Amino acid sequence: MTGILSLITYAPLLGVAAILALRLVAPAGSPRSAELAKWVALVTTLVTLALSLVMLGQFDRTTADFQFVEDFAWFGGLHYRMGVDGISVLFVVLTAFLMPLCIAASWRSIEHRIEEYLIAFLALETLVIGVFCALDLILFYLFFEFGLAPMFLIIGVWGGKNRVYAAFKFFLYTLLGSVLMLAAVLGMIGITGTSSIPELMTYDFGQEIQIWLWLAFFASFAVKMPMWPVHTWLPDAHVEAPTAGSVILAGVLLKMGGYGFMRFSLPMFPDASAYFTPLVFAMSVIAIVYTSLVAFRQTDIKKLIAYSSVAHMGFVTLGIFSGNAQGEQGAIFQMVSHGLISGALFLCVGVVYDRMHTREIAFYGGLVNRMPWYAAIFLLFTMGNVGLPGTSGFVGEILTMAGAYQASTWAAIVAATGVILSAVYALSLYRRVVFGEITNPALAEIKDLNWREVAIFAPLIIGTLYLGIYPAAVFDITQASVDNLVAVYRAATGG
Amino acid sequence: MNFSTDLSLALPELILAGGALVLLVWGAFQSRANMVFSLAAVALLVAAGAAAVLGPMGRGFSGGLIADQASAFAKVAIYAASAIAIPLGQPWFQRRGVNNFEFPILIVLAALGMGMMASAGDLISLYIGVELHSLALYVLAAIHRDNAKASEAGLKYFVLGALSSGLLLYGASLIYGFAGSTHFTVIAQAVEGGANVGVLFGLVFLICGLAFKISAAPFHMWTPDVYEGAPTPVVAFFGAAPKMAAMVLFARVLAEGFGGAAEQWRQILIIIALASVAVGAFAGLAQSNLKRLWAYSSIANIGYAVLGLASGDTAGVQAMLVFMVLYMVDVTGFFACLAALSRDGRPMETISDMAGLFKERPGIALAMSAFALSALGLPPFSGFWAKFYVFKAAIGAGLGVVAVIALVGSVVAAFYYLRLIKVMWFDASAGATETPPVEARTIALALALFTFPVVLVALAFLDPLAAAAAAAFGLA
Amino acid sequence: MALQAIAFYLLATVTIGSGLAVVSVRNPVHSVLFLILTFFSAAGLFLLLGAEFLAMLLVVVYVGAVAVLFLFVVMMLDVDFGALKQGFARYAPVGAFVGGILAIEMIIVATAVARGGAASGVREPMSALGGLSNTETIGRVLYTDYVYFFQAAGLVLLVAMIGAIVLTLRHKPGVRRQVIADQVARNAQSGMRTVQIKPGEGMGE
Amino acid sequence: MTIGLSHYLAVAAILFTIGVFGIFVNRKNIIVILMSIELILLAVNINLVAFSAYLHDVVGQIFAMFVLTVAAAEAAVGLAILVTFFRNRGGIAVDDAAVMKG
Amino acid sequence: MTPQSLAIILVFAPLLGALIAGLFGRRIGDFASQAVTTGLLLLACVLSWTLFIQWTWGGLEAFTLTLLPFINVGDFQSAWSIRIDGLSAVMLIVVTSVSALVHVYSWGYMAEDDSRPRFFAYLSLFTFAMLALVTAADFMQLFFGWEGVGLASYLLIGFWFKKPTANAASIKAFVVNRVGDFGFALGIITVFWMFGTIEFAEIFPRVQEFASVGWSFAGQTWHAVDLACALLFVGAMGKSAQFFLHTWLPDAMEGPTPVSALIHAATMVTAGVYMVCLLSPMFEYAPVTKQIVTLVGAVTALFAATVGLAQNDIKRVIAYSTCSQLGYMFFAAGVGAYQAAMFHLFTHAFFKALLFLGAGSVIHGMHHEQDMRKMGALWKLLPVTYAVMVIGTLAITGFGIPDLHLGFAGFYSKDTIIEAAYAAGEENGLAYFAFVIGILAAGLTAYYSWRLAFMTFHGHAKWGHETHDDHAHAPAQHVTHDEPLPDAHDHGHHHGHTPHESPLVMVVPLLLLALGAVAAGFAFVEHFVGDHQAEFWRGAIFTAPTNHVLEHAHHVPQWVLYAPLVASMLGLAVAFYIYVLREGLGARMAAKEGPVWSFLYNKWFFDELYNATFVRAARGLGDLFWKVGDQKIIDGLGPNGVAATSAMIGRLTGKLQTGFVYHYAFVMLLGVAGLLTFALFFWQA
Repeated sequence: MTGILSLITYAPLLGVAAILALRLVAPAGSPRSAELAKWVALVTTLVTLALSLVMLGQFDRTTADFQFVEDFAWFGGLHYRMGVDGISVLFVVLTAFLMPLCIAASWRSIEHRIEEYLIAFLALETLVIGVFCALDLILFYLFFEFGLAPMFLIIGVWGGKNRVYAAFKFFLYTLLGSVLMLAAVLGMIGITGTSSIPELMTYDFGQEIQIWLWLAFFASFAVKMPMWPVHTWLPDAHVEAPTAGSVILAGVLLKMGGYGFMRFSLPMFPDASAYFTPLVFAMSVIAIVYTSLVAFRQTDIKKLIAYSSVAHMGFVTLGIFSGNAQGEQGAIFQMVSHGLISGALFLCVGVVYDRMHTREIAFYGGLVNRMPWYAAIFLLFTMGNVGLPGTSGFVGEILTMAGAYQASTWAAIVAATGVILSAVYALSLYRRVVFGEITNPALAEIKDLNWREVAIFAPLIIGTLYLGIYPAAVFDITQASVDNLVAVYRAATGG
Repeated sequence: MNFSTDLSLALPELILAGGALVLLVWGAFQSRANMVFSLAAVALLVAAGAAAVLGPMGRGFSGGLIADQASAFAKVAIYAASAIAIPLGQPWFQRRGVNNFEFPILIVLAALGMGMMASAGDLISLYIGVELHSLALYVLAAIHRDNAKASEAGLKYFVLGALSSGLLLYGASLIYGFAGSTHFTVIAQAVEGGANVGVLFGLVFLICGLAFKISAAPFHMWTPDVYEGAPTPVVAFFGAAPKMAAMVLFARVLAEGFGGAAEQWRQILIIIALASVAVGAFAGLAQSNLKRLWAYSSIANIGYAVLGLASGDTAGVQAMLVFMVLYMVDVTGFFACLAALSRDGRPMETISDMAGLFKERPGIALAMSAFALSALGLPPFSGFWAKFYVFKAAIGAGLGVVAVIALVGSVVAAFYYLRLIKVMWFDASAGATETPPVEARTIALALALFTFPVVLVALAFLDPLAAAAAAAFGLA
Repeated sequence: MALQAIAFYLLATVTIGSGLAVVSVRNPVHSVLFLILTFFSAAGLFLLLGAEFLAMLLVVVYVGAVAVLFLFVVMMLDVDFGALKQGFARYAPVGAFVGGILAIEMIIVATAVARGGAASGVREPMSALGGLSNTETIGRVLYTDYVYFFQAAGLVLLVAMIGAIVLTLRHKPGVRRQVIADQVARNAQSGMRTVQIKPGEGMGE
Repeated sequence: MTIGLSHYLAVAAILFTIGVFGIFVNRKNIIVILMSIELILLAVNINLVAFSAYLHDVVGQIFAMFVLTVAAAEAAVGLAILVTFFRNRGGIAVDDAAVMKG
Repeated sequence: MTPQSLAIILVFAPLLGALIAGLFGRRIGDFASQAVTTGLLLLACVLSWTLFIQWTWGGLEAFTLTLLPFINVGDFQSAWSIRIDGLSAVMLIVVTSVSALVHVYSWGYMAEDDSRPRFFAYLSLFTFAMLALVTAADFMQLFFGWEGVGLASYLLIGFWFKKPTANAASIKAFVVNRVGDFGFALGIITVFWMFGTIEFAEIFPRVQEFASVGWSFAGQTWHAVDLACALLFVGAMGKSAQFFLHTWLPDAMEGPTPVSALIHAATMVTAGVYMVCLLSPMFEYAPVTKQIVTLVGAVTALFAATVGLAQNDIKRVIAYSTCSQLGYMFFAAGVGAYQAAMFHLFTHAFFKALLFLGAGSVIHGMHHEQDMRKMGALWKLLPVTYAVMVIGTLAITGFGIPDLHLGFAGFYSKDTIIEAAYAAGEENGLAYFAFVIGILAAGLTAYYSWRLAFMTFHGHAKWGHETHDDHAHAPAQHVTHDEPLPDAHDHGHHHGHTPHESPLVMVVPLLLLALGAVAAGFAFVEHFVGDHQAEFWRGAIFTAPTNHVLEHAHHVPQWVLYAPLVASMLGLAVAFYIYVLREGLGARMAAKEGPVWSFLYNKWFFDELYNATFVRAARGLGDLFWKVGDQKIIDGLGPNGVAATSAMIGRLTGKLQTGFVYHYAFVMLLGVAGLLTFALFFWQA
């Protein structure tokens, strides 16, 4: 099956080529061309999903080794090296899973420059999958960084009123973080003479240098996560991005940060990770409490969900740096679950935004009267967001708290308050939007979900509940890799 | 070494000199200037080919002329870049009713000067090369002579260039006096094991003079004004080949002549590099004219190239060479785009002119975006690889902190590249543009394709070539 | 020695003094004249150093060509000199300060460190080598080792020429020019026209 | 009081400084700037010739010759540019040459 | 059928019902939805009784059925499973019986509601979650059920989503429960790291190892088991509405009355008690926590009873009484009489459900009037309801003759608790305190319970002529008793009509529950707390070798046996005096608005206190973090500040670029001079 990773990674680019080729059939920008382009994009993403599922089927769960490895010498000592282990394979599948939904969610809501929009999304898929597959530092950086461009366009071209500010903030914030990472990457290559991630994972850096390298990587991943206090780009980006952009941003792009911590920070700089754990814990728990409280006060639905994302990512970092199996597994699970739930929540916002073109909470109220199915689905994901057992949101939270508890009971205690606060903001949002009488006459004729929207939500609902009830499906895949990660980390830190 | 072998080392330059003379006579006595343009470009390409084929051959004219891997590498790049400038300029000048056959000839002569710079083995050949290309550039800057801005640009460039020549010369004289020779190899012996302060003093002057040529801060002040005033195709030429020549010369002087004083000049280069990056990044923020903007961008980029040099080892020089080649593509491509664009008979030069360009001219807008992203250093565009090499070398040489500062500078600069992209992609169109000349469009698109994805393949060839070239300088 | 010293100081003083005058007098014509004086005295310094060929070159090239060119341009441009040279004093202090620092630094280095350089220990300047005259020595080296650059210097001059022409030469439309080839090529057929004039109509022109 | 190398170097240094000074103190006349440049080059030449003499090495003088040549060429080009400038602007005041800035 | 398959069917039957009614309710119609859910629940009820009978008399062995792995991370192993033992068997019958009856009752009560499928789906969903809770074999599933019932409770409290008070109450319930879960979750995690497992069966045998071990938590060292139990108990406090975390329960009465009966009286709120009893092997080694449990239980018992004295809303009175009864159960558990706690839980389920459903019947009959001050003299019009309410009241007041060992259900269970407290009080001051409170609260219970009965059924009818102008009354009162059913306006036309008895479908469950309220105590006292208790529980409840409370409870002095009876008789007498003999006295006392009355009427001002502290703090901090923290500080100093500074530097640099050539030259010279100076200073050394 060698080569399947590249196939999955670049399959979306074939879609791009196909969309470009549509000019031969219909003039660019014509309704016919747009319609065809949508189908092309949808089929492409579905094919990618199918391929990724095939790969998942072939994936050997019993080993922590990288699989489906491809390795070609490039230039300057660099290699084109791809491969997945139990951790990254999940994110590949998650990305492939969310992408068709994004395309479908944009079916009617994007009205201009549709072909370009789809191209941006397909390119983004390639880049995101590439990030999770890359086994060479530079290749990783390539995908990691290039992903900014399509997202910048998605926010900037198809975004809301304040889109330029948001796009710039997103781009520059993350760029600042990642140039520091670049410095560290180059330093590592300089020290070790290799850019192979598997080799670097076993390389023993000196303690002093680890601190610096760790900090540089941290700068990048912390922004990407985002962690408090470098989180402020996220609400802006989410608010301005089109629905599908938010979905992919929350669903996948944020995960790059967590993935980075697990792939780089812990195995490569274990001493520094241990050294900085208190800092990360502090930032994480502050994120949980602080952003939850901020979320509580929001008047914009998307902003509220965006802030709640920050809080949830706080659990992820907490889990990752607890350095035990519970924490790591919890963090991975939390990321996957958040990908589904927050993605779905943004889709929920998109549903009403498409109809009313506002995201003000105060505008809504009483939607359940006209949209019972919508209310039910929104409730499910609100509960997932709250971390109700039975939804996938719960498993990650409890495991990350459990993991953090071992490292610091204080962290676990403060994080646990997030359990209360998430209920406060999520339920108050739900109440203000869905419950009550319809008082706004504009809502009097609002329509419930159509078949397309239901079809988009269905996989997410199934995923959320399935993983909530049978999270072992994920743990089985990740177990070998996580155990290995924990073992290496423990051995290195003497814990 | 006899005279004929010495002369054969200079074959590419001889081709150019002969070509220039022939074309000059031809141009003066017949009216079809177009042929001169084409033939000049051909001559440059032939020279580039000769440089590539001949490769390293040794030293001639008692060491004043060096033909080695490095000079061959640089010459190919320089001549090729110069060749591109000619077809870029032809339609531009034609549209403006100026059809000077001197333009290609001056470019050829400038290229010749640059070739000499790349081959310079002593201070005299250095000076002659520098002056030959500088004088041609002064004239080129002002060649659109009925344009007030162009003549102002030429004047400023000339005055400051002459001052910098003075500085360079003064440094050269001190070095000559205190080291006893103008030959780099002899100077190197004098410097070996602790340089005389007089020599170092001269070195500082020399560096200042050369820093002007590459427009590194604080000797960059001419750059924005000249870029703005000079005709766009000329700027495309300014931005690329002369910088390469000066950088190679810079590397040559420092490596061959002052290898023993590396500790000292590295410090100066670091200062210059950081100053350039800072000036380029910050001052660019306030610009609305794209040519000025790109001038600041080039200042910042030169800062990175100098940083590569400041590493003071072969990897650093290699990085600098790769950087310069990739940067040349970028800057030529960008100005090719600018040269291609006009609206209602006016050149489109401000950022707001570019509003909605993606709708009007998707091809050129895409190309321009590629150049902007490349200059920004976004992977996988060529600009990223350029920075990749430089920072790898810098960090490898222990300049981690410097590299980080420079990288942060690149984030600041990212803002103005993004602004350009934003204007092209997000904003409403500012009206239809005129059909771009086919030459400019072709060059722009081809170079854009080079920035991505061709670069990913090209680097596999560029990397060993640059490595070999860098090794010729004999640094550690 | 004393004579040489006196000559040096005299020439040095004149050089520096007139150099200062070049940049400070009001009238550019005067500036040019002071520039010529500077060159003359510098040529004297060259003579003191035994570089008689260069001394001559300086006078011929500079005074004969460059300075005259300056003078020509100054005259040609017809500038209102009364309006010029304002604001000199305002910027002089700052300029003098920086210039002063520069000068002091250079002199410190030049004087204090001259002893450590390659030329240290040599008490006497020497112009002729191996019994050859200064000019001959120069010629021998210039046309062998430096012939390539000598030719290149010719190209520099060529560039200057092209530059001067391309920037300043104007073909004024409407100005009649002598075209010798046309004159030579003129013959009876082309130079003469036979016209039949009908009575009462004239030439019709 | 023998006249040594350093004396010549000092003269050159002072002349150089005067030239530099002339460039940025002058406000009104570009021609004077061009002349200042000639002063700088002259200073360099003095340096070169002095070194050449004290090194007993003729290369310095050859260098100086090249400098002279180039200086002449520079003067020609500089004045040509000045003329075009004058034609465009009708003046040669230094302050006129500030259309482009920022 | 094997007990295993019985268990599976009985647990999943309600889920199936919930899914059918929830997903397809609109398609299959109201009747089908009701029929399916109710039918499946009746099935579950029958099956659980089967299991219970097998357990009690058939010698069924305890077993745990593992269905599917849930969370399997390292030692953190949890599985979806069904654990059947004495405790769960008891809970199964309580849950399914009450739930089944409530389902049936709701046919009548909710007959006029137009989203009945949703209602029945919620009820069934709740039942499933509750069953998952009681059959959990590890902490994760326990937590799943725990939160699942919370969700169902949230949904059902907010069932009438158009009513703002209902929405507020539902969120309050969820959030306050989450506060409890905060402790619960931490407790679970503590247990996990302490024992390396979260499975009960693996933990319980090893508790003793940690009996005297220290455990570091939050920067302090604690007694390990005490800490774990205390944290877990916080969860129990939240779920069972104990003092400090009780505020949600009265508000939860915004939900339909059958919900109150099922969730907020009989089953969900007793989950906390159930948990403490289930974890008796741990609590037995947590002496300090047991004291805390005792104290909290006792204080709640008294507090809720006092508040109950002054309430006018019929459901709120019963809600506070629930709260108070839960307090009894907790202090029973706290003094070590887990069996007594479970027994009271069992009997309480019957009589409290009865009271609620009876109240529901009254409300239904009164056209959704809940204010007792507008009732009166209903006994003739609602005879059956009256009868069952009296039975319920007798049961809750624990009426019975000690010497004959004969009484209503509450008599057996409550008196056992009081006796156990007394017995434990010999060694334990706090237990004695609990005992005193128990007596006191028994009196208060009797007073407010009978007050309810008298105000509702006796005296003059205050409905009819007054109902029309009730809009003139204080609006604050108005909202609480105005259940805006979708068809409320229909009732508006009937306002003048006479109250009526409820339909058969509501009456039958009442009668069945009344049967339970009468007989449950008598029938099971021997099994739960009597001589057969050990063989009944068969290890499901663990008592330390030193714990002989239950034995001692059977040998208390005579006065202790009679004290509760006397207290409750006193309460009855006072209530009779105030509300029957001197009818109107109560209203006049209330009208004076004395400090004591205000204090009680306003529920000790807990809501006000929490609003002033937690709610306002959350809002204030949220705004502070958002507007100051994020916007001013982080964005202001961070991205926006840096951007502004950069732009300023850019403009300044641009200004340096004056366009004047001499400035440029000057800058160059400065550069040269600077570098030369640098060279002189740094290289010279």
